[in-house]
Amino acid sequence: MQTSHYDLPHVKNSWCPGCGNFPILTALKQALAELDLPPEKVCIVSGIGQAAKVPHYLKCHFFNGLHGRALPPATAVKASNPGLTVVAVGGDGDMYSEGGNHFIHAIRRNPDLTLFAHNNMVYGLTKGQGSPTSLRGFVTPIQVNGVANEPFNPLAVAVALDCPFVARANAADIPRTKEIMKEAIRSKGLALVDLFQACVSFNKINTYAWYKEHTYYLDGSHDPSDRMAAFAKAVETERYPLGILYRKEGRPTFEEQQPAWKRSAEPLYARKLDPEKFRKFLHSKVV
Amino acid sequence: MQTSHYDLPHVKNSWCPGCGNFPILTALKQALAELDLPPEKVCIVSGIGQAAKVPHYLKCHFFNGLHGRALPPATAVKASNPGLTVVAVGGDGDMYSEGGNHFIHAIRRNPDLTLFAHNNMVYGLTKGQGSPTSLRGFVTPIQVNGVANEPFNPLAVAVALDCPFVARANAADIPRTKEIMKEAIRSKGLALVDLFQACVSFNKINTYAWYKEHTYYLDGSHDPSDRMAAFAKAVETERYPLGILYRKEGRPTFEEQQPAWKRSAEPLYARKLDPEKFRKFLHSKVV
Amino acid sequence: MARVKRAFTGEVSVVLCGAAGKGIQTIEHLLIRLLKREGYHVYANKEYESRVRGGSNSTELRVGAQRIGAFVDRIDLLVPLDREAVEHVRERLTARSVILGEKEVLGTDLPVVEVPLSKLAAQAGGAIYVNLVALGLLASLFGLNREEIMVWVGAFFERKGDEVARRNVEALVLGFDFGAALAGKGAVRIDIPRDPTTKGEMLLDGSEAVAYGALAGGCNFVCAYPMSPSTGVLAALARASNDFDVVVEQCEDEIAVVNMALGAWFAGARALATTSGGGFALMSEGLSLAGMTETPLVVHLAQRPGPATGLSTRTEQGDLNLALYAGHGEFPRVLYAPGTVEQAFTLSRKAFHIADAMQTQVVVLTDQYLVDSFTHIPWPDLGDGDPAPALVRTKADYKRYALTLDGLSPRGVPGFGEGLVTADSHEHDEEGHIIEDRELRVRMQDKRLSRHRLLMQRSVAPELIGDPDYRTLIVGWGSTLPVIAEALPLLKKKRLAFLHFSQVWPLHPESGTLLKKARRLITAEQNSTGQFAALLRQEYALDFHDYVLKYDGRPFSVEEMADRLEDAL
Amino acid sequence: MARVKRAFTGEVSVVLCGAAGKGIQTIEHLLIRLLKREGYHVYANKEYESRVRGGSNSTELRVGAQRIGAFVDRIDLLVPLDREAVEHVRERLTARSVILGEKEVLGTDLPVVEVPLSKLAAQAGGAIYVNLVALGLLASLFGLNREEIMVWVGAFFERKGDEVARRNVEALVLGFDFGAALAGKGAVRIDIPRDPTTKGEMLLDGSEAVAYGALAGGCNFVCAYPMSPSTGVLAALARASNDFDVVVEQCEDEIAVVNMALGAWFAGARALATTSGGGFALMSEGLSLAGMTETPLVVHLAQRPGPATGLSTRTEQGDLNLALYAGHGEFPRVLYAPGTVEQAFTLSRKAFHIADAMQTQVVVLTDQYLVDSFTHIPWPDLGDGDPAPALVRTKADYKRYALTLDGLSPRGVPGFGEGLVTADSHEHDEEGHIIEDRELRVRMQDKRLSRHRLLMQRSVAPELIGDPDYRTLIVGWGSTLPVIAEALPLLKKKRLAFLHFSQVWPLHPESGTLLKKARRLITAEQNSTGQFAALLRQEYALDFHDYVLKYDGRPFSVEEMADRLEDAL
Ligand SMILES: Cc1ncc(C[n+]2csc(CCOP(=O)(O)OP(=O)(O)O)c2C)c(N)n1
Ligand SMILES: Cc1ncc(C[n+]2csc(CCOP(=O)(O)OP(=O)(O)O)c2C)c(N)n1
Ligand code: SF4
Ligand code: SF4
Ligand SMILES: [Mg+2]
Ligand SMILES: [Mg+2]
Repeated sequence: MQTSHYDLPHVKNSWCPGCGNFPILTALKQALAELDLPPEKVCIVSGIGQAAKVPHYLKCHFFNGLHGRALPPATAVKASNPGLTVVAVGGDGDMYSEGGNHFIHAIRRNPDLTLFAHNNMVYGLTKGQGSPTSLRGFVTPIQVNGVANEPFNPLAVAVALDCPFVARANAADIPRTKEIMKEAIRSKGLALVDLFQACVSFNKINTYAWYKEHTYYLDGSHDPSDRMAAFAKAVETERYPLGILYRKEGRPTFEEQQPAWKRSAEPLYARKLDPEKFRKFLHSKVV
Repeated sequence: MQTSHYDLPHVKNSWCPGCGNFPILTALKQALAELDLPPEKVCIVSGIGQAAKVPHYLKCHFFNGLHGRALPPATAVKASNPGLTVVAVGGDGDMYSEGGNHFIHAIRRNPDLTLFAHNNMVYGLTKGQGSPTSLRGFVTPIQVNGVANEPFNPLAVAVALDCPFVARANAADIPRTKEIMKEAIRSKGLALVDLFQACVSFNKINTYAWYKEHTYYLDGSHDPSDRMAAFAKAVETERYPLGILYRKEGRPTFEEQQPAWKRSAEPLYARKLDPEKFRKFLHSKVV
Repeated sequence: MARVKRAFTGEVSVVLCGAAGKGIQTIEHLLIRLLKREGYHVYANKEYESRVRGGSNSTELRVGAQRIGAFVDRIDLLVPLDREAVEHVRERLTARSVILGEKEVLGTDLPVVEVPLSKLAAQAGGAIYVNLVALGLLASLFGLNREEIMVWVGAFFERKGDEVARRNVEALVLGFDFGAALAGKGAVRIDIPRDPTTKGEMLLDGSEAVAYGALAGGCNFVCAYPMSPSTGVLAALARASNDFDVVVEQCEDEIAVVNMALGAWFAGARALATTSGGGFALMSEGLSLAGMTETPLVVHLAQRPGPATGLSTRTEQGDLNLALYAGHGEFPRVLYAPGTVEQAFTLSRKAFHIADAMQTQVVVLTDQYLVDSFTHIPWPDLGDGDPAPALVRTKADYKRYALTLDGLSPRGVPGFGEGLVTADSHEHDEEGHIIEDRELRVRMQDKRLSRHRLLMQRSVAPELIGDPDYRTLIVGWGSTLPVIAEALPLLKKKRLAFLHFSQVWPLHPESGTLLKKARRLITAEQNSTGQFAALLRQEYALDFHDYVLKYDGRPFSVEEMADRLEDAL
Repeated sequence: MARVKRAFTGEVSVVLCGAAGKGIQTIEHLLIRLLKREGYHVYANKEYESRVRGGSNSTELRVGAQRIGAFVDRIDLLVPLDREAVEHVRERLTARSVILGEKEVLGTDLPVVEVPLSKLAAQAGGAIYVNLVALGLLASLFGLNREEIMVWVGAFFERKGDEVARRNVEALVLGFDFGAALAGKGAVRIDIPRDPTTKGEMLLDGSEAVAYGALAGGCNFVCAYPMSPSTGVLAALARASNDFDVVVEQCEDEIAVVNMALGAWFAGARALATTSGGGFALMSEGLSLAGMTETPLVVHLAQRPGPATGLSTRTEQGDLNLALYAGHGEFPRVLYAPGTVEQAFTLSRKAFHIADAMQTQVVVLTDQYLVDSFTHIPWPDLGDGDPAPALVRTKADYKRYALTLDGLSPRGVPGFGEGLVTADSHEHDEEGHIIEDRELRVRMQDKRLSRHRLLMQRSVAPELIGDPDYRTLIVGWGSTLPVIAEALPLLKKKRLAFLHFSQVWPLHPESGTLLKKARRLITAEQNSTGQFAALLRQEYALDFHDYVLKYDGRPFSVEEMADRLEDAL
């Protein structure tokens, strides 16, 4: 499939020129195209923020809901129609701050969806406040003495919760980001990809150059099925490892454990109550 | 100090006879007594649930707020008056489900308070639904086919977020639970103690006997300052380790990083705006 | 107090009282079934503390020859199971009340018709059988057939093993025979005509009625976070989920609940969220999202006394304003407030059809009193005539927010047709993409608001009970329907009527005329400020002459309602 | 269109327009200061898209001889900085408008007074200096002193380094000299009397006014989650936090915010939470907790158009109902709705005193229009006469919820005195322990509700503007005060007045009389349903004759207000 299949030429893009969201958009279109997933098969669910605007710039079904609340509707979309490829997209504030509770419980629930968190270590859309992943000391109009809280470590938490797919990408590297995305989408269960992304307007510390300098790719010596090794990688912060940190086979998904999907593969919209069965059921209340 | 200092004889206790909350209450009174913390120095902040009723049965200041919301007010109490010993108390549903977002962000923020989570692997007050720590397969009136979600692992998540004190206790063992509680209260920064607690009314699986059988105490061979070792212990589930899994020295607390506490130790209630300084400040707006 | 010889004809109120864990629920469960099979009309309601064991809880069973739906203070027969029980209900006892039990155990100064409950229980195998002894006692007083109930109760306990079943039946028989002897002596006589139609009716509590009404409306997805008194609905749907392929999830919090339910509707499921006041408050932002995205949604809101945790197992009608205005910005919504278990079924079913057809959110407002009301209802309308889901198969050029004449954009779902389906939380264009344009904003807001008129046209009219030529009108909504209806004839007042609203928003177009016709308006509500009266004042610029309000967490009884209305008249 | 020779006397409206990132804010920032120093009255307001770069944003500066607080559509002088700018504001241009700029760059068919902005900028060092050229141009048209402003602007840019400062001053001078030449030619002449009192006034935007008012009220704790347009208040307090020892925290979400603020008040701090509609909706449950625990609380709610994400950088008055009814159950609250930057200061200060004295929650309702209003205000009342915090030193037998005659239990805080201080979310006894008792429940609820009357007594009276002998009364609330006040004299109608409410709940006791005196009531609100009118209908059972509503996200202008009112009269 061509990446142009996903273009929406009539929609004006409102990201800043040079924003690190552009390479993510490109990589995502490439990943979908290479996986031969047409727009009609893909549903993006997002929250609010710069990252969360992705579905306005990529042709697909979408549910662009509330700040922080992408994962519950994404889970529901998948559980209502498992035939769709469901992708949840949001920023670091969206997914890890306002949406933090859904993040940890979605991992427990394990719906078969992919979560792309655009991690620019700042609040972009609201103009430069600290985010849960901002590094200590990052000065902003709110954190006037620098960020004082420990950065949230999404990968370590995901490994702690035995998330079946945990990865990090540097968005500026489109080809390798695309490959990680493809793996994530293919993987069964909840797949988390934390995407390092430059915000050229509000983050003058964690720039394209910074991300490049402070990351390295995991090589064959890392065994992603080893949870302890994955955790060790997840807590590295001098240079952040890129690639697939953790993979766990065999965790059942949310949908497949629901009786509704054990007996039929028909999307819920196509199902109807069996009136005879229901009448019989009500008759059992005539005691 | 005598433990009877904390008694509230005129308040009727509404826990079920035999409930695992009783030994926790006893251990907590003992811990406070041995630490010589009089009721006037202690503020318990709790949510809603059986566990969260603790401050109604232990004499102290208290803020018994909303289900899931103990940690934000607890943080605020400490930040408004660091002279108080602040303890946050709640059940597994309270702290890890409704309160999950506050749980992870409180660890990032690191106020100097102690968090006791009464983990009975069930919703007690609301009569027996699955909780985030319920084991797979646990059958309830809601989880009619058994709990399908992966249990939340509070200790692994706390280690992943570098929480300065992470422990587990088996509440039925009052003397050792009390010792862990004392360590937790003494420890600087956020101290998490997950307390295995029997619910005799709604959890017929994870009984007193079960907790005893499925736990063991960490011994001197475990080094709590070793984060990897702590993580390895935190993810053990065949038999659950008891004791202090992780300790991290040196993380600054939330309060001590606030300028308000750098210059003065006076509680906020005793402070006043300096009218002259404020006038001067406003004069700087006459530009 | 109480002479001991008492005869009850027409109707009797039986109250069982004791600590949580004493087995009162089992008596209620079995007795109500046995009485209904026998042709009695039965209505049961319980009140309980927010604790699992201990305390004092009670259940009232009203048994009569006609349909009953309301709670009375009056106790005709009291079966107290422990020492605290008599005190707990003491103010409801009258000179006509009969207490059945052991004077010594109860330690009361009131006259007691001696029934050696604990001795008989011991005889059957232990103290835990006391509830079956009580059941047998009552069964014989109601003239049930000894052999039939032995078989029936035996069958009920079968799954607990032969030994347990045997002992329970033995306790039942011991109680029964003692009761027969009492009746023989004429100590208590119950003489109520039977009505064979009860046998064919369904026995439901309010929670089940909401749940099964939802199923009838096509509900195939339920998500919730447990919260009294709303959890019963979730449990009822969970029990039915294997049979009807309902996706069930207990979420991490109520915010997840509302957003998950919206995602489900968006993808073509028909989802129900069930909660109580605190949880509903947490859903506020999500309701606003439903409004902006024009996603259907059904929420069951079971009210209990607030603010905050309040009295978590008690009843109130205190969340009307919350349900009316929750969420930021302005958008239409529908609020149903069923008055009976039967209406709980019907309106929950209807909620799904209206939500679907009108792409709107519908809240079904009940309360602890209604969800814990337990009675039999006639075979309901199953909505076989209801339209099929209003989903369109999308074409390639599909626009989710197309501006149409009637303000309803045809609703597609992802995967059904060739088109792309969108939902957007920002102000958006017809395709669902973000806009800043002022004119389009106004058109979109007008489109959303225009739904209000359509919803008014499809609203449920209020029900008028009493003199159609009224001068004084009592106004009520939701679960107080049966109690006001029963109190009405007790008021010795001419030209009096009662107007009951089972849809409280939007108000049916006739409401204003009906209200304005009255010279005197009195509202009767289970809250402390008269929220529904305020809504009517706002809509029709009218004044209320009196407010009959109750907010102690206990339901209005027929007697209290009659007294309070009498004062207000 | 536009002849080019134009003289402005009395008042002029200057509009700067261009993409985000073009430096319009710098011009606004500097020009408003320079003009105020000169003795001009200045009022600025901006409108912008929800994006960080690009798009079309504009700022209006109104400069006059008297206090100004309202937005006008009319553009007298337009300085468009890019090609899109003219189109963006085109409908606001009249035959009297003067466009200053480069016809070629702008590509417009409208007459333009040629100013080689980009050439001069290039001369100064590059395109980025275009804003300083524009500043210089305007400064000269307003007759400012060349040397003074050179020094002042130089000082302003000093911290950016000598080179930058030098180039900026150069650009300023180039613009200034070009402007002087233009003025010399008589192309544009501005002739507005000066008023030396402006010099001594404070220059604030609405956000700062709320923040500093809070400080004046003793605020020493602020927590929030960023959300436009409420974040400015958080930022202003964060900037002041080092000087005034304010505890500042950006929370994980708005639920944490409200609960943290309550914990802070409980422990004796004076906390402010600041948010917008969506965040406020999330706080609903917490507001109910504040009600039940009788914990003071101050929330700033900066409104923007909903539902859901809506238009996130625009303005609306759509959250009144939400603020009135958020939270389950029933409890008192106070809602202020400042009409001006000055009132934003005063009422935020007052909010803290009322919250503290009355143990209640107070919401300060602003909107994007007000928080982005930038003007100078007279030296405010700093509340030196305000009472000290109403905290008591507790005794050993202290009871937090003691039942008292006036319904206010003396408030203690942990650690101040010997007593134990409690807060409980359940219904509770005087000590704050859980109860189930019905009578105590009613006493406690009555105690909480009784506060409403006290709050009414201390409410701010509405302000009447216009003919005190009115027959027609225009009603407004919040930020529309200046625009309605300015439109009023433009209406050629006798016996007309305007009643402005800066406290919208509880309503001041005189409100009913003032409203009922009118023969004709017209509401003017920035929302789509007339929420405030509905509240007045409900309270006073009265009818409104017309609704002037606007909900396109843009503020009412004086002209539009006058036109729409004219139609309604
Ligand atoms: C309930 C709620 N709170 C706050 C906001 C305001 N808000 C919008 S986006 C955002 C954060 C943006 O940061 P991030 O999620 O990291 O996304 P980015 O813009 O950096 O991609 C916030 C706080 C909101 N829309 N809703
Ligand atoms: C917002 C909200 N949702 C739901 C509830 C109902 N509720 C009260 S306690 C509780 C859970 C109890 O379980 P847990 O926290 O594990 O405490 P336990 O009773 O087991 O000690 C729930 C769901 C509530 N009070 N508030
Ligand atoms: S503000 Fe930052 S994240 Fe947002 S579009 Fe601009 S560069 Fe990208
Ligand atoms: S229900 Fe369980 S947790 Fe609650 S009091 Fe009873 S035994 Fe304890
Ligand atoms: Mg971000
Ligand atoms: Mg629990």
